[in-house]
Amino acid sequence: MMDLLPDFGKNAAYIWACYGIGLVLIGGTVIGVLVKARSAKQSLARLKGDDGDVT
Amino acid sequence: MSPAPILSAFRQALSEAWAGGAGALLPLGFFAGAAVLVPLGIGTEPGMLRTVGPGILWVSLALSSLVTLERIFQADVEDGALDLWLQTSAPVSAIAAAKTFAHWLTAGLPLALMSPVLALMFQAEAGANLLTSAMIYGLGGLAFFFWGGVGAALSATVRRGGLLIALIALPLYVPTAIFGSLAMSGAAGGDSAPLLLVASTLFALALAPFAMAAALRLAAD
Amino acid sequence: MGMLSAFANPHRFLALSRWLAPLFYLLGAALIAWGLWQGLWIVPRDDYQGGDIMRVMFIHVPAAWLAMASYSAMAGASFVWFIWRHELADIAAKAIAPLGATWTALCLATGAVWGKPTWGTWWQWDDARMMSVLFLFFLFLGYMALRAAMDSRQKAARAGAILAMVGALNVPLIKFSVDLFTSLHQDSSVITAEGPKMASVYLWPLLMSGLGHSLLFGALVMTLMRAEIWTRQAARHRARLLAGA
Amino acid sequence: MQLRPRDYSGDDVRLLTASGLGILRGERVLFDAVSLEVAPGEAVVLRGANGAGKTTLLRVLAGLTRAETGEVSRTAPHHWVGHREGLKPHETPRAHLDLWARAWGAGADVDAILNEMGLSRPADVAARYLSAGQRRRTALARVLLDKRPVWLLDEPFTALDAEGRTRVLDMVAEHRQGGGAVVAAVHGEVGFIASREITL
Repeated sequence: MMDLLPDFGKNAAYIWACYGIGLVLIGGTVIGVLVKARSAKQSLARLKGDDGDVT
Repeated sequence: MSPAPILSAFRQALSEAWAGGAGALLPLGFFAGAAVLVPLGIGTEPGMLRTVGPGILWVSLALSSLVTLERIFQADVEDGALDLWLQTSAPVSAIAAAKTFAHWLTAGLPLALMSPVLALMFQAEAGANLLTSAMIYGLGGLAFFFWGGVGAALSATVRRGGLLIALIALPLYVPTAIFGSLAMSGAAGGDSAPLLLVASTLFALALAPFAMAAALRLAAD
Repeated sequence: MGMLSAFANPHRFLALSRWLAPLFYLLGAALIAWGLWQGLWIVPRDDYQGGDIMRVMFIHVPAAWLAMASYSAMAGASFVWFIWRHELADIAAKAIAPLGATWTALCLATGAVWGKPTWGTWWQWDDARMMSVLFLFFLFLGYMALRAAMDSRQKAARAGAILAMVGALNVPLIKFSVDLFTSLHQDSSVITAEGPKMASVYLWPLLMSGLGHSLLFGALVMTLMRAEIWTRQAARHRARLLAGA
Repeated sequence: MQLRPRDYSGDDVRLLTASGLGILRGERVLFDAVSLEVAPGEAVVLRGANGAGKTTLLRVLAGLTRAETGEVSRTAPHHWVGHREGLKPHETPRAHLDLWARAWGAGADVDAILNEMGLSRPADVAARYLSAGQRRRTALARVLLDKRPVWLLDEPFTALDAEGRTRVLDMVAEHRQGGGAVVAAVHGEVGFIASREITL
């Protein structure tokens, strides 16, 4: 499994750290945004009292 | 359009700034206090103080402008004077500029005039350069007050707006701080810095009043 | 034009973004993945750029590009709102701000990590790009804080638009002053990755990453805009219920 | 008191016209489709519970607040006395009236106005030491600095004693006789005979 990862020598930690930060920041944002949109849609649907017929 | 409302706004702001908050003493005290704290924090080695002195004074100047600006439009919102100023025959931008200029006169100019004293305390050589520096601080302070005025107008209706003003104004202070300190240090390649400082201050004087006017109309809405 | 008018109408926007946003998510993710695979596994290391560390550019440069582009987009939307008072433009500006701040933070963080092995320091005050992006980050923060402090959406829109436009007019001056500031110190920039002189072996993965990030960003903006439209519709509905209509 | 009768009098003259005004606060409709016309000599009283939008409507008429819908056309200059007086804490009534007389280019006799409003005694006391009623009187005194056909008054009687109320009533009556008009938001009993009441 580890063989699949390229060898970056002394800079490996820095490079993976960068992409790790990117994954956490972007992944977190995507999840946060989707959750927010979902809850907004649901609360509107609840308010309208029907089965979520909002485009 | 007559200039009478603009003059009146200037006069009122001047007397208000003077009456509320011990005149120029409060910002002066803040300016000096903030600057004097630094040697206590970083040590008193003369060579180092000479190097960091101008920068410390710039930071203190920026901070004291922010502190005095918090109330300049907020007070007008609270006591209802803003409603009256918005209904004169003069452009709101001119009124806002007059008020900001008055506050610079009472709180910004005294700081610039006192800067030679502080510069000497920071081991600067006595000489004509101190007067040049005072002029540069005065000019830079004017830009600080106008950009800070935009922040103050935008947060005029916000309770504890001071923090918001700082956050809004900080990035706008950058060019002035850079041109100002370059002009003062006389760094190689920084020959054009004094001119750039003048230009960026003029830019602030030209643009900020309109932003303040829009923000003040919003504050009254 | 058809596209523009579709974006100008909340209902048409909802209908359009309903399929456009998922498409952007998919395409964006695919392009980012391809760029990553190329950047990390395929392209050779560049010893003129500090060796393997230059592989960071496949995330750092797109982040820098989006930091600039998103502020411009936010200011543009603010301008459109200020002139035409179209609610959707305000919704767009509001949605762009937190996302722009995220990518700006990403640019700063990856720049710092890149800086450590290259300059030997996490933060290089002499690097004009890092400094400019830092101030851009502050502009985003101020914009969001100001909007949050206003007590109605109308006031938030007006205050935000004023600040975004003032900020946009200042960005060139800030950039110029920071460039001047740093040019007087030693030239320490390592990130010479952008520009046509770069070998095409790096250019393609970089371009695709940039496009992928932009598409993902666009998808997120659309989703946040949809959420905001629903939130406002709900508030309107609630107000109607309260009024007894 | 004659208010330039050539310009602002006659049956068909409107000093202030508003049509279809609507205001949103957030998503809440504060009021909708409010129209009114103000003719010389009229006194329009805005009524409504707290929070109904009286002050907001008055601010829209003054041009301070922007309405989401509708239009206001002001054919004559107006005086504004808001809920907040507009006095600075350090200002004395005399300084306040002097300042605004100068700002408006009005060559008024400030001493006489102070006297008329019963402010002779506290004329040189800073506003922060004045009572609420004295501050109110100072603000109302502004409308006497120069002659403007329309007075927009927000809660003019607040904090006034009986004598102060009478003074305001006299002022308003005289203003109306001279062809002026008043639009006032009033809570509680109306002191003057309104030619029209608008309930929000």
